[in-house]
Amino acid sequence: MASNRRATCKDLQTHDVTLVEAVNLALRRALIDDPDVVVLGEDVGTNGGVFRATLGLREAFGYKRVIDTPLAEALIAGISVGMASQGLRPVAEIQFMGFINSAVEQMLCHAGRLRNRTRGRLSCPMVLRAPFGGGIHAPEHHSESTEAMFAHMPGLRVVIPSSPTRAYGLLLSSIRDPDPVVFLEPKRIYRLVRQQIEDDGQGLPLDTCFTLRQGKDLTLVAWGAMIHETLLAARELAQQGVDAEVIDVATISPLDMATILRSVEKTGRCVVIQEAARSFGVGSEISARIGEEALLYLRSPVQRVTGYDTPMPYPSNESLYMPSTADIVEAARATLETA
Amino acid sequence: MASNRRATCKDLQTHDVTLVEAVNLALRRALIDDPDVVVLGEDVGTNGGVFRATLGLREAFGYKRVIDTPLAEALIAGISVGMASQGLRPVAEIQFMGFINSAVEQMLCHAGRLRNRTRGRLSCPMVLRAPFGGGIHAPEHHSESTEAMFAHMPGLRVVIPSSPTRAYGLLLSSIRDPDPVVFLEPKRIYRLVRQQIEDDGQGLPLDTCFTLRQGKDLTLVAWGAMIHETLLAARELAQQGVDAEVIDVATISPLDMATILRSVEKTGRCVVIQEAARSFGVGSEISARIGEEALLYLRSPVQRVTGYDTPMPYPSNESLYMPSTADIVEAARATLETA
Amino acid sequence: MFDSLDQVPGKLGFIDAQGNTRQPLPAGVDVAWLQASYQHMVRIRQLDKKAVALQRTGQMHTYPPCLGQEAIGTGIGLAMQDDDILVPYYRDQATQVLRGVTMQQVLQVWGGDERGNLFTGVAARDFPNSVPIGTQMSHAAGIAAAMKSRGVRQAVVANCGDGATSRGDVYEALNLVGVWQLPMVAVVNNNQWAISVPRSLQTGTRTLAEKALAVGIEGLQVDGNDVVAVFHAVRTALARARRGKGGTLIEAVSYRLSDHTTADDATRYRDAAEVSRAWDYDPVKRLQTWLHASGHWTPAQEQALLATVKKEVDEAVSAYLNEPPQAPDDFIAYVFAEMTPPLLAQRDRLLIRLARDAAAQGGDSHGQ
Amino acid sequence: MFDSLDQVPGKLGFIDAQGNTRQPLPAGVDVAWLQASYQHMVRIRQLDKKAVALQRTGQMHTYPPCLGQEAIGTGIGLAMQDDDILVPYYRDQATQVLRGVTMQQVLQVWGGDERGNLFTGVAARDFPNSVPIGTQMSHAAGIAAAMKSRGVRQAVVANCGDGATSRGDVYEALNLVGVWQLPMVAVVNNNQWAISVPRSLQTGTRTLAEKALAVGIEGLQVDGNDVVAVFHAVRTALARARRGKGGTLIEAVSYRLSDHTTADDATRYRDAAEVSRAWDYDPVKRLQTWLHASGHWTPAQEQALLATVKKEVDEAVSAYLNEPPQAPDDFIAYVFAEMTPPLLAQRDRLLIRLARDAAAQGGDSHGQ
Ligand SMILES: Cc1ncc(C[n+]2csc(CCOP(=O)(O)OP(=O)(O)O)c2C)c(N)n1
Ligand SMILES: Cc1ncc(C[n+]2csc(CCOP(=O)(O)OP(=O)(O)O)c2C)c(N)n1
Ligand SMILES: [Mg+2]
Ligand SMILES: [Mg+2]
Repeated sequence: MASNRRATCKDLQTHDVTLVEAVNLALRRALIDDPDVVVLGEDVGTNGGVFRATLGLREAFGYKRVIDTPLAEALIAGISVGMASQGLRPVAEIQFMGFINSAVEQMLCHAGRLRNRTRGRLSCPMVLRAPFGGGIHAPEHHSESTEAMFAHMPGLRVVIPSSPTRAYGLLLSSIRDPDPVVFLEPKRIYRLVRQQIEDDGQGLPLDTCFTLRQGKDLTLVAWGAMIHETLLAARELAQQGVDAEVIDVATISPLDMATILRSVEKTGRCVVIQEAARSFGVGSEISARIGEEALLYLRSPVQRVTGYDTPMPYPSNESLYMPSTADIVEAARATLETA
Repeated sequence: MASNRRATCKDLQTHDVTLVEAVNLALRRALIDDPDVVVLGEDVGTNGGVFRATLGLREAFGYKRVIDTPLAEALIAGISVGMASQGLRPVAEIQFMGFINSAVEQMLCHAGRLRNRTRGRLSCPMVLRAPFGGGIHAPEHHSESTEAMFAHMPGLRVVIPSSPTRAYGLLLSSIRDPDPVVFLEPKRIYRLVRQQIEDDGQGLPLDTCFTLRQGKDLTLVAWGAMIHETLLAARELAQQGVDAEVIDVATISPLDMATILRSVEKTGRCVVIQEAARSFGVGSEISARIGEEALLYLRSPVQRVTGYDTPMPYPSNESLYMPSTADIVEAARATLETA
Repeated sequence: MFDSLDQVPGKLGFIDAQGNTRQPLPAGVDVAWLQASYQHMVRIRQLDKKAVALQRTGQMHTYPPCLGQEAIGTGIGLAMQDDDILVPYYRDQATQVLRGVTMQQVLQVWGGDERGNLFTGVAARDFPNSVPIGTQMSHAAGIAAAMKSRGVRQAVVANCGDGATSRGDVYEALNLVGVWQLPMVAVVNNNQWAISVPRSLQTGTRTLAEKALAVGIEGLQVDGNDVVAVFHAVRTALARARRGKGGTLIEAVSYRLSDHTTADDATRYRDAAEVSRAWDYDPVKRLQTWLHASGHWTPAQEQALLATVKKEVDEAVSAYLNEPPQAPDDFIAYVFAEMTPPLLAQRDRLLIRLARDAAAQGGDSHGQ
Repeated sequence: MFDSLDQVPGKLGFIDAQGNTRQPLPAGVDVAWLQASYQHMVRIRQLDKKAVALQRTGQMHTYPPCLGQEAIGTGIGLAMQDDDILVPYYRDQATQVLRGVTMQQVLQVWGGDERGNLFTGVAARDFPNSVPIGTQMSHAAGIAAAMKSRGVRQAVVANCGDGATSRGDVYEALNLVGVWQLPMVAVVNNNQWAISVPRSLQTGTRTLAEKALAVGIEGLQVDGNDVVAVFHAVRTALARARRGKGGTLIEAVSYRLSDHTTADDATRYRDAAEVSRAWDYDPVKRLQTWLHASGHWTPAQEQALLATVKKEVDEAVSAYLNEPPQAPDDFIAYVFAEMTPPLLAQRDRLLIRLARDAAAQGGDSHGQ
């Protein structure tokens, strides 16, 4: 049982973990290291979360630190603001991103503003975690990608890991960050791969993209689960003799454009990949910024590979909606063919 | 008293009205023309709305059609969905856009999805009106511009008038539209100018931008209250010998890019002006789309003149936040100097 | 109304867990009625079982069984008039089928096909079930407001679970029912659990029915495993609502005998002993016992019923499995009444993608 | 608790509108206490009046007066201990000033300057007032949860208006107080109006206090114009909360004697007669009458008080008016603990703009 891992964590053991297990490991590490950390949400206790992200935490850390809340997302966000203002470090789980919407008011009006409103007197070091994205044949409202909504809210960080290692490091940094973080977990790749993680409590920076693959011919920019298809596309392009650079944005907001611009200045071509609805998404910001700041380097229009301006279909048609590796390859080839 | 106007409306009298009065006129026209239209919200009855947009409607149309709701925005949106599903045409007012956030869940999860979810069996012809934007020295949360959040939601139209005439025509079309519309009213210019409006019940199309000024040197794209500064900037540029085209986006979503692209293909230069926080806003979508679809026409990077990635400051500093005419002129000149 | 505790009496019940009659059956409830109820509950239980089996065999996606709650849905469905409107939650299979939603449609929804919501006939204006917990209650209030404003003698039934009562929007909607005196009956399916969270961790009140006191409407608690009690309470409340006397909150006390959904494993968080005790209160069994004991149900009838029901469900399953797929662009076509220019462009893009992928399938695939 | 109507008795009151003592004053309430309360209420009324005057003369932005509600704020402020935490709404000037928020800060907030929220001392961890109605109640619940989890003997007071009770988040927060037995006292300032919407259109319940029944906490209604009643109820509830016995909902019945805010014109929607009747219940007047009648307040004392108060408020006003402006980039500097690269770039941009506009001001302005 996972609850026995506590001792082993202390010994800096290396763990062979999936992304969701890395989340669990980071939560465990944070709970050990900082007595002010509390984990809360629907079903996070005995059940260990519907995806088991909080598995074993209740047994290891007790009822006071791993808290099942009533079924009320606005409340979960609101009490987190209250707790955080008094020095606790709440890490709240929203069961699926499709149910985050009643928490929008608290995040926009309070979490992101408490420090500014009080000119630094009070602050809001909370994390709102939610699994997001489609592709697992879940029911309606269980497959949303509305990261753009939160990215547009001043005072919030929006962080999205795309591998076990980054999940561990980014979540630890998010919990330690003095300001609120919306931490979105790509559930489609929750169990896709395993990585070796040394549980050393080392965080990863929240102000930088990660370049996952160097390349000179074009830049592929993605985040979350789409990193998977993007890397597959890069591999396929390599077979076709095209050398793609792959950038994992990771921290969506505030956005590290420097890394992206450096890459595009080198390659002159860029495809941005997002699962979310096409219009007014995060990809538009990235594309706009490239157009504004690297226009003269662009040898071809930035392409976006995205979902559709529709609700995510019920599962029997969700694959029609999801951007595929083939779509990315096709867009990449299109950018290569122009100019 | 406004309640006496009912008869005169029928005579197609011409009214000399401000933007907020045009809203009132359109509501009145819709209430007269269609017995299924109901107006609801906080203080819309006896008080006529805090901005008087619903002035006199209670007296003219009675308690059943002009309804004061309890203080609950999620409820206002939710009952509108229910009413609309049964063939009523609710036109709901959110008192200020800063208080729209608890209605986000209903708009995203239900209003924008009911038709799609039921494959057309049920639909949601509702309008959610809200005054938005800053510059009137209102308290915190009374000056927000979060149109991007709604523009990203599939199944919703987002419509923003910038003059009395367009307020009248666009609101009528929004009310008659078979699908949900978020109708945002730029309160800073609620009473800025008067226009002659013939109360002929004529709607304006919801699928097109409006070109307010023809020009050949550069394209200025804006919406809502910023149209005011944008037109001033165009005039100032004209004095400097620069001929700016001014486009009022009006319907933010779905976006009519054709008009914008045609203009940019002509001018080769573009400045997009938005009051909202800079990153992940509507302007980013427009800039991205220009970069994607008109790259070869661009003689200079698209510039965005925007608010800051901060909460709107309390009123004593709000002017620091607001984009000014000078900012637009400066950005326009910058686009002219490049390339 | 607040003065009287009568609104929240001890649980209303007519037929107890042992199949005994606790009090005279209400008007309209006779042997034929009880037989019909029983038959419907058996039918729904069979559908439910089959749905779980379909999921287990990869022929359906996540499914939320209504095992143990059949009496609630059946009682509601039998109490409603055709022109009332149902705003269901996701365990209202029993009510929906009584309202004319086909079993095939029930399966289709959980099989991930929006066409399952294309209800016809009596259900033509009923809502599909709502996934975001609690959000449906204000739709129901809006529908009730529309009825009131049109002066028609109709009412709405809106359902939710015990966990849902923690959501503010449920309170907001019920509060509106109270202040506007809307013709709405809210039925809280108290099955004791919200996934892994027990009822006792949702609220500090003794009952959920007493939440009616906070919104100025009638509230009562019924034995949710007694179809007669549910029927009687809902019918009475609906009649009251239609007469313009306002809304009612009915707490139907029951138990979720299944996992939360097929994606859940309830053994992680609740005692087998608790579940097996709950089976003693099985709503189907008690009605069967009553019918048997009173000589109105024979083993032959039971066998015939099982055969009919099996056939009905099997037919629904085969219709479900053989339904031709939706047009690929259906997910784009219904977003607006008419496809907008951006959506038209996106549909074209979709069709090109599909052609590309089909071609690639023919040759050497590089799709996902 | 649901069994007993004692939780929602007739309004608790000690000193009635005529200044008569209705029942023996509670422990701790003596002449000195009453004099101090009276003085504070007079002080706040003067501040309030001045704030409205500042707004009328263009020296302040929209302001929400607390005219008529001074007894609520004063009673709460006197009942709280230093280490309790206040989560106010926007008419809690009286409580805030008792907690050490300066009058200047009160003016600063409504003058549109965030520095007004830089509370120090006892108020250092109090929340600023919350503009989005109702949202503060869950902050308060979170603070109370933090206290409970740390095992400290502290409690939270959270306030809202009658209109706010229609918001779902208020219900959600109070429900949590009930189920987690949190040390929180919620005071509903029932001033009968939510802008133009009367209390009767917010909810169908007879009292707002009875909403406590829906969340399993204590609820009582007090005469909100009787500072003794408010004090006693809040003190008792806080003591109970600190002892781990859970939360309380107190409905303080009062009346909004002013317009909703300086941006409102209440004559549009309510009768002058109603307002003038409400003045008969003026909380300040009744205490003055009591003190006079009992020989504990002389005209000389009154004059001296008015002079002191005037001086105090005038000093606050002049401090407010003479406060140097914030640094222009303050609105960027405090968004995050450290300015992020995008914000640093935006600050640079701001400073360049300002320099440009200053230059243009010098020459021929083309600013806005
Ligand atoms: C707003 C929202 N939050 C979370 C969920 C995930 N979820 C689905 S069912 C459920 C529990 C619901 O419990 P209850 O209301 O008691 O109904 P039951 O499933 O027990 O019938 C949860 C938390 C959801 N669907 N919607
Ligand atoms: C969520 C939200 N909706 C609307 C408003 C606008 N508004 C400000 S005060 C008010 C009325 C509040 O009434 P009540 O709760 O009774 O408090 P009071 O002002 O009477 O003290 C409204 C509707 C707001 N501030 N927040
Ligand atoms: Mg339940
Ligand atoms: Mg009030």
